[in-house]
Amino acid sequence: MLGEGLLKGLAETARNFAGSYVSKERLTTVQYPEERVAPIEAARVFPFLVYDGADWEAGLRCVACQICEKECPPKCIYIEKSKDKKPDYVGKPQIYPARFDIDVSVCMSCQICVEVCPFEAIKMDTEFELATQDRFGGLLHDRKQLAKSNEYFHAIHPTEAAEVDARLDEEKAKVEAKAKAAAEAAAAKAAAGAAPAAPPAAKPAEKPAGGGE
Amino acid sequence: MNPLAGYLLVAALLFAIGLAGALTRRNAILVLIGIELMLNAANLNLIAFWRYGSHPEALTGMMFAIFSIAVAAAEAAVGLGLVISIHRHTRTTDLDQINRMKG
Amino acid sequence: MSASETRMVGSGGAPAMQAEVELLEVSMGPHHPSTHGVFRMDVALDGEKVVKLKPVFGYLHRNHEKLGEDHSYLASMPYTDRLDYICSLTNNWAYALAVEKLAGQEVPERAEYLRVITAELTRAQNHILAVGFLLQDMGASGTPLMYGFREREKILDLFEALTGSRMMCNYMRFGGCRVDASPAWLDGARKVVAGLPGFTDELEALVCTNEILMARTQGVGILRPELAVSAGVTGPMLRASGVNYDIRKVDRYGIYDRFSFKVPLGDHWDVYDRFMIRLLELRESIKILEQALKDIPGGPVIDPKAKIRNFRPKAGEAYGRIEAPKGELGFYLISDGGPNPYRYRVRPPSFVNLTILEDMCLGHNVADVVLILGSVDIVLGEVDR
Amino acid sequence: MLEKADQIFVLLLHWLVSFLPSNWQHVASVVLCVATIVLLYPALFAIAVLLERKGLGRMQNRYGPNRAGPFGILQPVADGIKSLTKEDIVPFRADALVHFMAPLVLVVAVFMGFAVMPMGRNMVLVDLDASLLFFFAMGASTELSIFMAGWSSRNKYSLLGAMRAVAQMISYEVPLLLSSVVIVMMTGSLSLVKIVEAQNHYSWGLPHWYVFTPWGLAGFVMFVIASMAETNRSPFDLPEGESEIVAGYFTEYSGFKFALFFLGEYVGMFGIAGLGTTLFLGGWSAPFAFLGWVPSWIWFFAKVMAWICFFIWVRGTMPRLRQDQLMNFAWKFVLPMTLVNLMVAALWRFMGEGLLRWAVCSVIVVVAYAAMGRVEMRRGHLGPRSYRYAE
Amino acid sequence: MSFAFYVVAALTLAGGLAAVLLKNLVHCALALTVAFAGLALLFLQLDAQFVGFVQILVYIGAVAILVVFAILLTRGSETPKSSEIFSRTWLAGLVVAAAVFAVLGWAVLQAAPGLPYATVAPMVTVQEIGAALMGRYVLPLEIVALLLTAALIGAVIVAMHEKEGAR
Repeated sequence: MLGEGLLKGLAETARNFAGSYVSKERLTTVQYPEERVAPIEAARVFPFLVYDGADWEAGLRCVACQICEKECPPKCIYIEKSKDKKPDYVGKPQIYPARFDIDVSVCMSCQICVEVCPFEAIKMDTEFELATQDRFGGLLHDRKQLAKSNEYFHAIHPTEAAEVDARLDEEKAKVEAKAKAAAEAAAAKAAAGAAPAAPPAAKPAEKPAGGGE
Repeated sequence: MNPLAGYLLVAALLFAIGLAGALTRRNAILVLIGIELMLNAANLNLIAFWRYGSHPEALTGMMFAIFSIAVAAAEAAVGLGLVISIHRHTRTTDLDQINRMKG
Repeated sequence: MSASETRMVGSGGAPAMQAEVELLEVSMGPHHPSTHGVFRMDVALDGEKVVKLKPVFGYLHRNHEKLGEDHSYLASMPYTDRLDYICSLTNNWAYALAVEKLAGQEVPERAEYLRVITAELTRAQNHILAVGFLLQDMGASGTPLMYGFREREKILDLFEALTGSRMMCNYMRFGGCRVDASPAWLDGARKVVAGLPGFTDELEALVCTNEILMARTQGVGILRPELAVSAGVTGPMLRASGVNYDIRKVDRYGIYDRFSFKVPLGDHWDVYDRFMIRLLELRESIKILEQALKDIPGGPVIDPKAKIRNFRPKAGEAYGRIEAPKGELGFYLISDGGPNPYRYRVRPPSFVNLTILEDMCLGHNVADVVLILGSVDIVLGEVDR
Repeated sequence: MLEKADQIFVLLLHWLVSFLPSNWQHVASVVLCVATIVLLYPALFAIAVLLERKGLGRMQNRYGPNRAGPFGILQPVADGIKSLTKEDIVPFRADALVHFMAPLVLVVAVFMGFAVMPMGRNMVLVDLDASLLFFFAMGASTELSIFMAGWSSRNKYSLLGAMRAVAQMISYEVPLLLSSVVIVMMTGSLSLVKIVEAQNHYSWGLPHWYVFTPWGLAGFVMFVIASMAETNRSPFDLPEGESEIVAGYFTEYSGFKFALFFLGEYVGMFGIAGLGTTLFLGGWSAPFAFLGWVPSWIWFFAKVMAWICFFIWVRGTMPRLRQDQLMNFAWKFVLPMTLVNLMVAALWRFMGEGLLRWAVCSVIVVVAYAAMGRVEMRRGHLGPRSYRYAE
Repeated sequence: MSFAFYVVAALTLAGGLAAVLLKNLVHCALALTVAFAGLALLFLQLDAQFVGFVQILVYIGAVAILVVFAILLTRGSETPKSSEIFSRTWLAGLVVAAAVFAVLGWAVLQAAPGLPYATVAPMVTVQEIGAALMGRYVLPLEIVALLLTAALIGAVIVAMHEKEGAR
């Protein structure tokens, strides 16, 4: 009979209306500023620069190799290399970024920079409340704003951070072992001391930088 | 002034306005508007005579007015239908241009 | 008297009558509420009947193909998310498939399963949304759309847990997928998939036997199979016109030959068929998902030989296509051996499906135009690229 | 005491005007009544808008407005302030006078209808002999204001919307009138007060509302359908179908004038709901004899609000019809159905008491409805379909 | 004569005048509704409630809308050139109308002293009107019903879209 389908539809909306008072399933809205959804580990919003230790400037893992700048699809990363060098986490002297800016308004949160970074220096943040009143300067984050500690990285992406740390430790151990071997070799040779340790360590850093194009 | 005379005068004036509109305007729809005004003036007369007449309980004037309204509604429907139909044929509602019997 | 003169010459024939009728030219869009984005239709109306309809698009043109030729193969991947922004995962897959063909890469089995799972979840949420928006265009105050959103949120939550983003997933890589799905994620996916049939029943109870829906959609916007085939229409649109063509069955790309599913076909070729075909395909997708989530093997998710940096496929050309929720989505790539494609071309289903809009709309009401457009299920990001 | 509660507004009025000299009392009481109506219905309008937004929200699994005040109850206030402070835009080519007059005419016309509405025992502004006719006459004049709005805006969408609205309202006025005629046939009066009184008695504790008879039920269903169309409510809301013609006849209205249109539409809804309540649901009479002590005006407003809630429920569920289908539905289904109903009512009148007339009248109504519904579906070749699958 | 009468009469006449004088046809139609509304008020003043409401229902609710639709369907809502408003024989028409008014007015004023003065307002209920329509006036009622049906069918046929090949 005419109207049957309409009545069925009315019953369905009535069920949902009543259901919204009793079942969470039928009222899934989260009242945002007061309530928040549980943080999602895989979430990616905006990149940040990881640093080790307490001093952000000294601990930055970034060596300004500019791979991410080249690979970034919307080209939102601006890097200037430093003139001098500073020691990195294994103690080798490295170039560091004198300037490292990311434009929030251009970034599309694609995570390509994270994937291409050979130094585990750039990671994705889960912080999403990036709105500001200043649409130019406020949306251009410099390296101070971007730098976040490894502990923070552990807090937001525990699984990934653990993997990264394991990999770095492994590398560090390898480098140390190599340095030790070199030192032993040098000691055995009883010639010039720590000088040969630097070139082999610097090499892997430069190779991807050249090949990333 | 006598109230009945007042109503009658208003009706006469309205009738004259309607007549003038029907006779002087070019647009067929406006001619119909004029005719409607004339019919309404007649209705006003009927009701006024019913109200001030000697046998209001007989309802004659009111009945006339009711029938007149019904007829006027029918007239408007048919008249406007004709105007639309003519417009579809000749693309105009200007009566000075609709001067042929052939469609 | 010139008007009546023309009439005599035309002697009541159809063309003369047409020419004589004063048409009301209405520009629907680009900010019209029902055009699903920035899209414009120049509609000529006789009363409320459509006598001419000219689709105008390009308001969202973002130079996608040229950007693809300018960026490395990897850097184009997040851009494909933005083609059909409702279904980024299928876009990823089509692009990954083309590049894998070009580079001759193998995909591990687990990655193939994950691709099927994510693609079918994408299809499910796209069809939910398409049906919801169609009803929204019909003026259903958003109720079916909101139910659709409720269910789609669950799927999007899955996407976010897996890929890190709800809509711009950027998940697939050449030779596999970016990250592995945890057992917890797979359990969550099983739970969501188990809830989908219930939702489909609810939606069907809400609208499918609704007399108003039937009156509005049945017999409206008929797309004849011959026209559909000759215009290159694909996807649910084509199947609603009764043509049995599903690239999952035709190409058997990926591992689709392992799953048993059927292809629903329409016999009346109208908007109602397009609407129902989507709902039936949703049910078939659920079947595929159940099978895939049951059989998913272990193993790596990306070919260990796959390169992230410095990826240069050998010179040559390749066309990779998949059955995206909206139809055949293909990427055509020419490589000259460099880090960027020499030529990068997208075959977007929405764009091709939109070309027959006028043929479907002529003779119908303005209100039907909105419906027919809704039944095509376009996403302007894909149409304009 | 309960008697007092029932008549509280009447007594209040008498008490208030008793302070004035006797030759002013009549005028003062009229002014007070009009002022009450003019203030009461906008307040109800605010409540209804909130109810609609919250109710629709709940039907769609969301909260609805909940930011302004506790549970969002101050939302209408916020909306009101917003619309009052917005710039009033008149399109450059618009016909300024007509554009200005349209919302005023609408609001005046819809408020006039309440003059004859019995909102409780002894609570009617003027008890006209032909009050039903008066109500319909006022309802008819709202069409003109809608046309004025659409035409004067000089916007194609507005004009399309206005043409749609006027055609729709004219078409549904006929079934609306005809479905009320059965009531007039049974009561023998066009006076709404008399119609309510005719329904205000009980047998076995149940009321004699007209909706509880076969012809009354059929008339009620047709009245509900026609009233939805008459007030441009979903599923007949195509004059303002936003997915097709933006906002219909009030596309070019903003600020206060838009608010007036909105107000007019809702007050029109209250009017038609009040009329339907009066005609079919016993007006201010209680649904059960033992509830007779509850003040009559509470029943009236409760029934009107229930009616509004039903409208909201329907709006949350149904898609919208198309123009030609709407017209076909009016002329080929609702109108014949009301005509059949007229005959059924006549039959009822002349068959005399007994179960036989119940059976005969019910059968005629149901058979006519089913047959016409079938014809309606057949004509459009409508119906559920089955689909074939390819392996 | 009451003050209200003068106001309403002025309103009615102004509406009527505007309806025949204005340039824009839609304005004419709207002015016509003002005249109709004024007439309805005059009917109410004459204690003819029923006729007054019928006047509003039929004229404002139906005839005015019909006129407006006809104007829109004939694309008459654009303002015409001033030279095209009045017919070529407008002077003759005006003279005839003036003459008619003169005769009518003269007749009324002549008869005025003899006209019946304010009597007690007749109390006519709708029920009585209905009884009269169904009793004494049943034949005219049936004829009007036939006429309306004929007019309905006629108007539909006249205004119906000609189907292709129908002629």
